[in-house]
Formats: sequence, structure tokens, C-alpha cells
Amino acid sequence: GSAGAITLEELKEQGFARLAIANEPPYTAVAPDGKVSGAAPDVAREVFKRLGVPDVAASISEYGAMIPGLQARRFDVITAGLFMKPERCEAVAYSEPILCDAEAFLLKKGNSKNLQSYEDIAKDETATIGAPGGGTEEKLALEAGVPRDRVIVVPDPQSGLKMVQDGRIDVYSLPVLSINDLVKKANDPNIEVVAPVQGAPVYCDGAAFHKSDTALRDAFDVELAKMKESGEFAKIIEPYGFSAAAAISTTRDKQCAAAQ
Amino acid sequence: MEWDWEFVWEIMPMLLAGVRITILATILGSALAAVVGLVIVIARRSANRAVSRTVGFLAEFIRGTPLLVQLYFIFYVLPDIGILLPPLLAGVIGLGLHYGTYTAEVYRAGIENLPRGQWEAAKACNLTPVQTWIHVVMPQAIPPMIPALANYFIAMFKETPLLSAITVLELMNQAKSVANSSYRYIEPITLVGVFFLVISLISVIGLRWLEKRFGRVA
Amino acid sequence: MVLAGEIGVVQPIIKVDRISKNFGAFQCLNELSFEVAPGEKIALIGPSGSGKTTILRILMTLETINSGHIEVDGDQLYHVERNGQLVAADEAHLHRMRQKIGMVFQLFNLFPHKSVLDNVTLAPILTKKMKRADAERRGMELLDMVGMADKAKAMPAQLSGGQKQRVAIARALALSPKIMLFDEVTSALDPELVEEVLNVMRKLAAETDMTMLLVTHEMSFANDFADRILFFDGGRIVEEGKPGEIFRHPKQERTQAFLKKIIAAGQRI
Amino acid sequence: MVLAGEIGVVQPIIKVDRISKNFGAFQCLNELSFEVAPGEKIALIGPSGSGKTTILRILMTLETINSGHIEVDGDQLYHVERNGQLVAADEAHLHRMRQKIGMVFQLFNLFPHKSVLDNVTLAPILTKKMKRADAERRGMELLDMVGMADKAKAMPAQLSGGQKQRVAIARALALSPKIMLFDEVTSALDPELVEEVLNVMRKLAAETDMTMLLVTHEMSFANDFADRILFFDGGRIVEEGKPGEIFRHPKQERTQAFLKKIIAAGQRI
Amino acid sequence: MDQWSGYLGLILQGAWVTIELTILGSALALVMAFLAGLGRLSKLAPLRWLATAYIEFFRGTSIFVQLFWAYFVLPLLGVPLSPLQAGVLALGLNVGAYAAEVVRGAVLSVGKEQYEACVALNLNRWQCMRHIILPQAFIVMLPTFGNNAIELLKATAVVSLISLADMTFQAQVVRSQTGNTLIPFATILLLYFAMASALSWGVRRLERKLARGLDGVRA
Ligand SMILES: Nc1ncnc2c1ncn2[C@@H]1O[C@H](COP(=O)(O)OP(=O)(O)OP(=O)(O)O)[C@@H](O)[C@H]1O
Ligand SMILES: Nc1ncnc2c1ncn2[C@@H]1O[C@H](COP(=O)(O)OP(=O)(O)OP(=O)(O)O)[C@@H](O)[C@H]1O
Ligand SMILES: [Mg+2]
Ligand SMILES: [Mg+2]
Repeated sequence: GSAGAITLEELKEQGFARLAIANEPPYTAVAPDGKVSGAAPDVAREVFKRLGVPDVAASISEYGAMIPGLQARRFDVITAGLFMKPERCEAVAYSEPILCDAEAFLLKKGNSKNLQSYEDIAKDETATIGAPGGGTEEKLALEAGVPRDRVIVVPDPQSGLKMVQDGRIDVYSLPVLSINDLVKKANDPNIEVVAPVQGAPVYCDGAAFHKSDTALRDAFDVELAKMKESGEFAKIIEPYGFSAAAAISTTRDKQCAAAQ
Repeated sequence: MEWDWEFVWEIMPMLLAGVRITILATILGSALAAVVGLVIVIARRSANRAVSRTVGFLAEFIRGTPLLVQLYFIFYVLPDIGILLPPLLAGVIGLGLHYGTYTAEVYRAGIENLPRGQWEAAKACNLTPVQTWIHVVMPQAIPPMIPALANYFIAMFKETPLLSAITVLELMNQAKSVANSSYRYIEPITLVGVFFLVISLISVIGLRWLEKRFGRVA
Repeated sequence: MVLAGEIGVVQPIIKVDRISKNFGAFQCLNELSFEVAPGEKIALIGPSGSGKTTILRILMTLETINSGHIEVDGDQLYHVERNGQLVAADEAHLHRMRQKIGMVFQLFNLFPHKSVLDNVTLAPILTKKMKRADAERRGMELLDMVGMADKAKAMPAQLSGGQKQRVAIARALALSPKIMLFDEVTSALDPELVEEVLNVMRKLAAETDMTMLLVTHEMSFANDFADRILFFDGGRIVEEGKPGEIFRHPKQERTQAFLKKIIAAGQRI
Repeated sequence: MVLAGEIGVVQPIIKVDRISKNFGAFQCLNELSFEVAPGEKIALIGPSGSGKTTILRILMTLETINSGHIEVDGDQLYHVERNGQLVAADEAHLHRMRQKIGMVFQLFNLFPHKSVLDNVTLAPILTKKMKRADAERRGMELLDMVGMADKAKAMPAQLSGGQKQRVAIARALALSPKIMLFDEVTSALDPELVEEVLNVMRKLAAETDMTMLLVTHEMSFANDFADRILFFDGGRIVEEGKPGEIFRHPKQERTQAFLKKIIAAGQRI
Repeated sequence: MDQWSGYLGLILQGAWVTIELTILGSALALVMAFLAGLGRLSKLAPLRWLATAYIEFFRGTSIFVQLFWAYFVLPLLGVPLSPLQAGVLALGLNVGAYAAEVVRGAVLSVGKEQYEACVALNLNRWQCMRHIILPQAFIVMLPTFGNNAIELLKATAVVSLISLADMTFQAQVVRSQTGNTLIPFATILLLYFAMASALSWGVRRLERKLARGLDGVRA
């Protein structure tokens, strides 16, 4: 049921934890054989293993559907690069920071409208920006004053890339590492990247638990801290391009307090 | 989770904007479907076997595959061959093509229900084929089709949420967007259901009237 | 009227020359030949399935033929000459030829969405580019002739079977064809309505010099109406002659058997 | 057989007591009363719309009545006694009463998805919990009686009208009802098929002591078959009596007029 | 190339989910169709109202709304469903509402005289339905049921929007892995068409088999 909290014992019994992921490399990825990888699930998998939960089962979800899904107990935890923001900290129980990243823009080569920040997009009345629905970038754009009808909700990164290539949107915005991964795969000389976006904060994600699962979250934090200490943490995330130092140097409380 | 009326009033304007797009897409899609169906029927009756077979197969194919995938195809694949359609237009074309294959079946049934004697009488009156269609076949075949056509247009209305997959900001997409930024699903999704139910019920009353007025294709 | 004996003197208006017609494997008409003189009234009789309807439908170009030739009013019906050779006719040729022929169907086939008068005037207005006023004047004359003038504004659904058939006759006449074809025009009618239609046809036969071909199961009417009877069986003409000869002194066994059955069923001839 | 004169001596098996039946504003049956003795064969005749079919349908409980009472085999048909008062019967009571009555319809109403034998055995198996083997043995006897044993495996669509009606008779007999109702069982048949059905019914009348009520337009058959004739007009019985009396010396003007019309239409009585 | 066979495997996994959804959804729809279709013909007014409310509600609101409700709202109300369960529930109830009208129409299309023959043979209401009316009505329903099943098959694509890993969803995954849009979508279009063709072929065969007796072909 949705009422009672999930305990670690229950997860152990179940034998796996249910993760929500987004299929957005390098945060999260699904290999051709269906195996889940990416920095966030890899960290979670390792932490849970140490907690005595041998496996994780991931289901891909739209960003917007993740928190409602967590509230509906569709997943036990979100590990998808869902950055900490004050309202989100209200809605879920975050672990300590795991992956930190700045925001980036994907544009057509030349950046003819010279868009460097979300404010630039707000000022240029012809400029349109694509972003995942319910994601940080959508929020940043709206907060910077881009009107709703110029913020296009794009279902997935591949569609965002395609829409930039096709000229349907001027900018597609995601975290830096996601954009870099996308560009690498696209192998298209006619696109370029603006990173980091000026004025946009550096965000960190954490594993997001149900509000009532703080006990589980606390257990997760303990193991996470040990891994950060031992260097195990850096071994997992740095091959993906993330900086372990950035995550270690900040805390959940700082991130959640970081008002606009 | 509790139902929150304040939140309902807050999101209402956005949802109403979505309703507007939904209705617009339905009307344009219906108009296109009506024409596409006619083209399919005429092509399938063509004496040219290559034309009738090809169109027949294409119609079967479109009817047998999901509209959602067709929309992805139109929106994301067609640009590769230089056809770049704005989201709403792509959506209307998808709806029109898909439902055109249904309206074609309605037209076909309506035309086949016309007694053979009417075609023969037209020939005995020495009307040309075009005159036969205009003065004898259409006036008799169309009225009984109207309820069945209307039925499909109501069905199309209920499928417009698919357009959210190609970034059209219709009712469902508005609701999702609201839900995404507020983390509340109950109110937006329920309201979408209410909107659909109300509009459908009104259309059904209209449909009953049409059925009384024009009768129905068997 | 022209008597059967005179054929060969005047040029025939219909010349059917060894036509065959198959439906799938079934041979419906079998090298059928006959001629009709202008103004002649012909009755086609014979058992069910013998091909009577089919030959009328072929003359009206509602069916195609498999082999043979038909000449109507001096022109080939299904063929045109090109470079001295007869080749299959196109739709435009058929359209021209159909101007000469009108047909009345067993089930009337009125246009149900048009009023009685509109049924009669539709074809003249569309195919002869007649002015509406002229077409309506002539339409009312024809409706008057068949006794339906007072129902000009009615819709077909409001008419009895006999009335429908009289309108259908007026509609076919409106194009002033040289040849009229009638396929069992009374057999779908209630018995008490048959006579009103036959009366119209008697009047028509007496007052015009149109050529008429008529399929009927009413032997006494065929006897009154026709200059000549063609007796069909199995897709061929088995016997032909004046009504008096055929009905009183049938030569062929099959004709005799057919007439005997008809009389047994209670018909007077 | 029981003669009409003997009624009143034996207890009647059917007692219809002042029943009325309206369809909307139209009064179809008007305080109709009559009695039938066990084993009696009754023919109901009269003009179209006089209520003959309706009274049979009421006896079969296919219609309801507006007022009056019917007693069948000693029990009320539409009523049950409760606390000394007659109240409307429930479905369970109707179910019990229907065991005594069988009906054969004008349009046969065979079950098209069941074979001939299955049509006959279905009701005994379902309603009398008869074993399939027993039901089939008895079914074959009945089919044999109506001359349809060789078609036991056929589907209804493969039968002629006369054959269908004979199967329908066997089906109704399979429940061994005390009373059989026949509504114009030959009027939907081609003329040459009527006789085979009438023969079955003659045999049935001669060989069993079932009570039979029969609506028919075949006066000569009614004459042969019935012990008593009821002449209906306007929802009432206008005249009744032995066939000889009714057909040869009708007393009422309406009966005379009806019979005159029948004879004019060519029927022999 | 090796990689492509991996991606094809992914799509085939999705195809299996699609097939599962279609079969389970159709089964639920069939049950609901008969319950609601016959309920609407019931003598008991409350049953009739219930059936009518079900039919009008599920035909009136869009399948998407129903799906989102089943997936996101029902768990909040204490009914936790797996994505597959939510998908089957929404699809089955939705298509069942349409098919209920088919059942009702087909039952009504059986002539009144068949009911009267039932009464004359003293069959009770249930026996009459079961042995006489439904077998005849079923043949009338079958072609439309076939169409309904194809509609359901196509509607399964929608479950990809609630992250159920059906064929359309897997095509999306492959697309984001490979950056190729044409190949995954073309592949699933063909697969959907193949499934729809198989469905209509099966229904036609069944139809012919059942109709045989009525035509009098079975000797
Ligand atoms: N469209 C068709 N397809 C197949 N067979 C046909 C077709 N039209 C006619 N026939 C067959 O051709 C034969 C002759 O038909 P036709 O209608 O000319 O007979 P008929 O002499 O008019 O008979 P009737 O007196 O019954 O009207 C019949 O055996 C009929 O079954
Ligand atoms: N269900 C009904 N609704 C309205 N009127 C009906 C209904 N059934 C019968 N009637 C009317 O009741 C009258 C008696 O009908 P019934 O069928 O009993 O006549 P009948 O004597 O059997 O006539 P026929 O010889 O034509 O069968 C007719 O006028 C008929 O129109
Ligand atoms: Mg004929
Ligand atoms: Mg009757």
C-alpha cells in the first residue's frame, strides 16, 4: 500500500530495489541487451549491494512521471539525475549528493541567435527551447521568463536532438554530460554545444526516496558516505565523466537550500 | 492524496487552452479524414488494378498499425526526406490519414448498400458516370453514412492525446505539464477525464439526433 | 405496324448476330441471332433462366458480350470501325448509342430521393441539355399519358407499385428513344395493379411507332400486344412467329410443353 | 374423440373466461369465453385481424391478458391462489403450466444453429432433465412419425418449408404436451408442400388423444380435422358448431359473408 | 551489425509485451463485453443502470485518461497495480465498453420468434440465452469483435506513454541508443501490421467455421 514506509528488511526479502531511470546517458543508460547502466544506477546498485539488497530492477520513465510514480509507490527510489531543488526536496527524501553537473545548450552550428543563457532565450522573441517535461531545464527556462509557448516539452533526448537538427527548436537544454553524450552519438558537424550555460547553477542529484522512507534513505547515506571515503565512489562515476570531488564538497542541505 | 479545489481553479485556464487545441485538431483532422476516405474509395474502385491494389494495401496497413507510431514516423522520420511539418499540422495529417481509412469503409458500405438497380437505371437514362455519382449515387448514399462518420469523429476526438507525443500542447499535454511541475496527478488527469466525458456526452446526444434524422448504415 | 413477313424488305433497326454470353462457366446465350424491324413490337417468352432478361440487358449495355455483333439503327452497338477493323467501343460510343434505347425494369428502379416529376426530367436536363421549363412541360405530358400527372410532386415512396411502374415508363419515354425494352414490368405488382400498367402499354403500342421488346409471363397480353413472338429456351430462340401461330399451333415440342404448363397454372392465353 | 355436445359432462381442459386483450387503444379480444374438452380438436377460423393468433399466443403465455381468467387442466394459467385470492402468477408458475402446452408457429421458428435432431431433443434434455440417449431415441421416433428420420443430421437451412414445419411439429411433440396449438402452420409454404404437413397433422389427430387448437385458412382441412369450429370476428366468437353445421348452414351473416369470399377466391370446402 | 541484432532482441521483447497485453486485454474485454452487454438487456433496472454507466463512462473518456488514472491515481487510492496490470485493466475496460454494445446489438438482432420458440418449449430465460440466443448472436458479433481486438492491439502502443516496455517503447529505447529513427519505427510498424493481419485472419477462420452450420454446408 502507499501508506506505510518501505523498510530495508522488505527490500532484502524482495531481493531487489526498484529504480526509476530515464535512459539519458551518461546518467542512465540501457544497453542493447537490455542491461541497465549509467552512473546513477551503478552507484545505487553498489550501495544496495552493501546494504544486503543483491540486485536492482530499473524501469524507464519520463522525468515528469518520476515523482508521481514514487508517490504512487511504483518505484522504491529514483536514480536518474533528478537534480535537487527546493520544491523537490519538499516532495521527496534525497540522499546526499551523488552526481553534479552544470547545464548545457545544444544548438545549430554558429549559434546565430547568440544564445548563452536562459535569459537570452527569454529576450529573443523568436527563440524556442526544448527541454524534458518536468525537468530542471524547463523550470529554469520558465523562471528566466521564457513564455510557456516557447518552452517545448520534448519527450526524450533523441527527439530533442532531432528537433534541433530539423530546426524545430533553437536550443535543447540538458546537463552538460548528457549533451556531450548526445553529441558524441549524433556525430553531426552541424551542431554545437554551449556549456556551461551562463548564470545557471551547478546542480547535484541524489537518490530520491519516498517522503516516508527516511529510515531507508539514512541507511543509504551511511553506505554512500563510506564509499565516498574509500574512493570506491570515484571509481564508479569518473569513467562516466562526473567529478567525485564536486559531489563530496557539497551536501544535501546546501543544495536544498540553494534558492534561486 | 487529497483533492484540492484551489489547485483545480489555478490550472483551469491552462487546461482550457488545451481543450481549444484538442478541438481544433479534431475539426481539422475530421475534415481531412472525410476527404482522404473519399480518395481511398475512389482509388479502390479504379479500373487500374495497380492503383486500386496499392491504395487498398496502404489503407489496410495504416488501419492495422497504431496511430502513435504513425505520428512518430511523420514527425521524426519525414524530416529526413525534407518534409518538415509543424507539430499541429503533423498531428492533423496523422489523424486525417488514419481515420481516412475508417471513413473509407463507411463510404464503401454506403455505396454498396445502394441497390444495383439504381446504377442500371442511371445507365438506362444515359447519364455519364460523373452525372451518376452526383445526381444518383451521392444524394442517396451520403445521408445514411452521416451517423457512422460522426461516430468516428468522436473517436478521433478521444485519440487527440496522442498528439502530446509529438509536442502538440493539447489538453493531455497541458495536464501532464501541470502535473510535472506540481507533482500532482489526481486533479489534472481527472479534469481531463471530465472534459472528455462532457464533450463526448454532448457529441453522443448530437449523434443520436443525427441517427434519427438520417438513419444508419447497416 | 409492320408485320413479321415484311422483314427483309425494310432495313432492320436491331440486328443481333451470333452473340454469346457466359457467366463464368455457364453459357447463358448461345450464338443467338435475330432481327427486329423498325416499329415492330416483339414479345420474348420462355421458361425461367432461358436468357430473356439477359438479351434485354445486353441491348441496354448493362452486360457485356463474349462474342458476336449487334447493330442498332445502322451502327454497331459494342464495336466501332477503326482502320477498316471492328474494335471494342469506348464509353463515349456507348453513350451515343444509348440515346436510342430506353428500358423499364421489373423493380421500377425509380430514384427514391427525387420527386416523380424530377425522375422524369432528370435525364433530359442532364443528357439532352434541355431547359428545365421545357423538360417539365414535356414531363407533365408524359405523366398525363400514363395517368400520373396528379402525382407529379409526390415522392416514389408514396406510390403503389403500379403507379411506380407507370412513372418508370414515363421516365424512359422522356428521352424519346427509338427502341423501348420492357423486362417483366408487371411481375412485381399485386394482381389488382397489373391491369393499369398493361393499359398504359397498350396505349403506347397503339399510339407510337417505337420499336418495342418485351419480356413477359402474361401470355394473353403478349398475344394482344406483339407483332411477333420469340420463344427462348437455353439461350437460343427455339421458335418464332405471329402470336396466333405460336400460341395456337406451336411446332416445337418445347414450346408445346411450356404452354401446357402455363395453362395448367391457370393462365388464359 | 369427444363431440361438442358432450361438453359439460366431462371437465373441460381449457376454460377461457371473459378475457380481454388490448394493444394500446385497440381492443383485440373482447370478453372472450369458450371451453375445450380433453381430446377435442378445435379449428379457429375467421377473417384476418379477428384475434385468432392472439388467443393461441395467450394460451402459450406469449402475450399477457388485460382481464379475465383462463383455466388449463384444472389450474389457473395466469393466476395463483394466495390467501383465498387470485393474484397474478409468477414465472415459476407459468413455467409449470407451460409443460402442458406446445405450439407450432407459422414460420416454424426452428433453431438454425442446431441440427434437426438437436432441435427436437434440446427441450427434453434441458427442461425434463432427460438423458441424451433417451431423448435421442424418442426424438428419432418422433422424426420417424413426421417422416423426417432420414434428415436427423441435417441443418434447418438445408430443408424445404414443408420439411421444416414437420420438424417443428416433432419438436413441439417431444415435450408430450396435453394441448397442442397450431397457428396457420401451412400458410408460409409453397402450395405443393402444404399437403405433406397436413398429412402429418391428420395422422396426429387420428393417433393421439391430445387436445388440439388450430388456426387455419384451409377450410377443407378444418372440415376434415376438427370436432368443432369456432368462427372469430372482431375479437369475439361469432358462431360455433360442428364443421358440417358451420360450413353448410352458417347462421350468422358474418360467417356467411366470410365463407362466400373464401369460395370466390377458389377454395373448395 | 551485431549491435543491431541486440536491438532487434529488445524490440522482440517489446513485441512479447504487446502480445501479452493484447491477449490479456482482449480476454478482459470479452468478459466485460458480455457482462455489460447482457446487463444492459437485464430486467433488473439497477443492473441496467450499472452497465449503462460503465459503457458510457469508458466510451466517453479517452483511453489515455483511463490509462493515466489506472497507473498514477489508483495506487494513490490504495490500489497498487503493476504497469502490466494497469495496462490490461485500462485497455480491457475501454475496449470492453465498445464490445458491450456489439454484444447488445447482436443479441437484439436475433429475431423475436426465437425467444417465442423458447417459451413454447418451456426453456427458462437463462437456458434460452445460453443455448439459443447467444450461439446465434455470437456469429453476428464475431467480425466486429475482430475489429475490436485490432483496435486493442493498436491501443497497446499507448502504454508506452506510461513506461510499460511494449514494442513502441522499446523502439524508442533503440532510437535513443542508436540515434536512428527510421529503422526501429519501420520495424515495429511491420510487426504491428503482421500481428493485426494474423488477428483478422484468425477471426475470419473462426467465423467461417461457425457459420458453416447455418449455411447448411455441414451435412
Ligand atoms: N450476373 C449473373 N451471374 C451469373 N449468372 C447469371 C447472371 N445473370 C443471369 N445469370 C444466369 O443466366 C441465366 C439466364 O438469366 P436470365 O435472367 O436472362 O433469364 P430469364 O429468361 O430472364 O429468366 P426469368 O424468366 O426467370 O427472369 C440464368 O440461369 C441466370 O441464373
Ligand atoms: N403486438 C401487437 N401490437 C399491436 N397490435 C397487434 C399486435 N399483435 C396483434 N395485433 C393486432 O391485433 C389484431 C388481431 O391480430 P391476430 O394476429 O390475432 O389476428 P388473426 O386473426 O390471427 O389474423 P390473421 O388471419 O391475419 O393471422 C390485429 O388487428 C393486429 O393488428
Ligand atoms: Mg428475367
Ligand atoms: Mg394470425
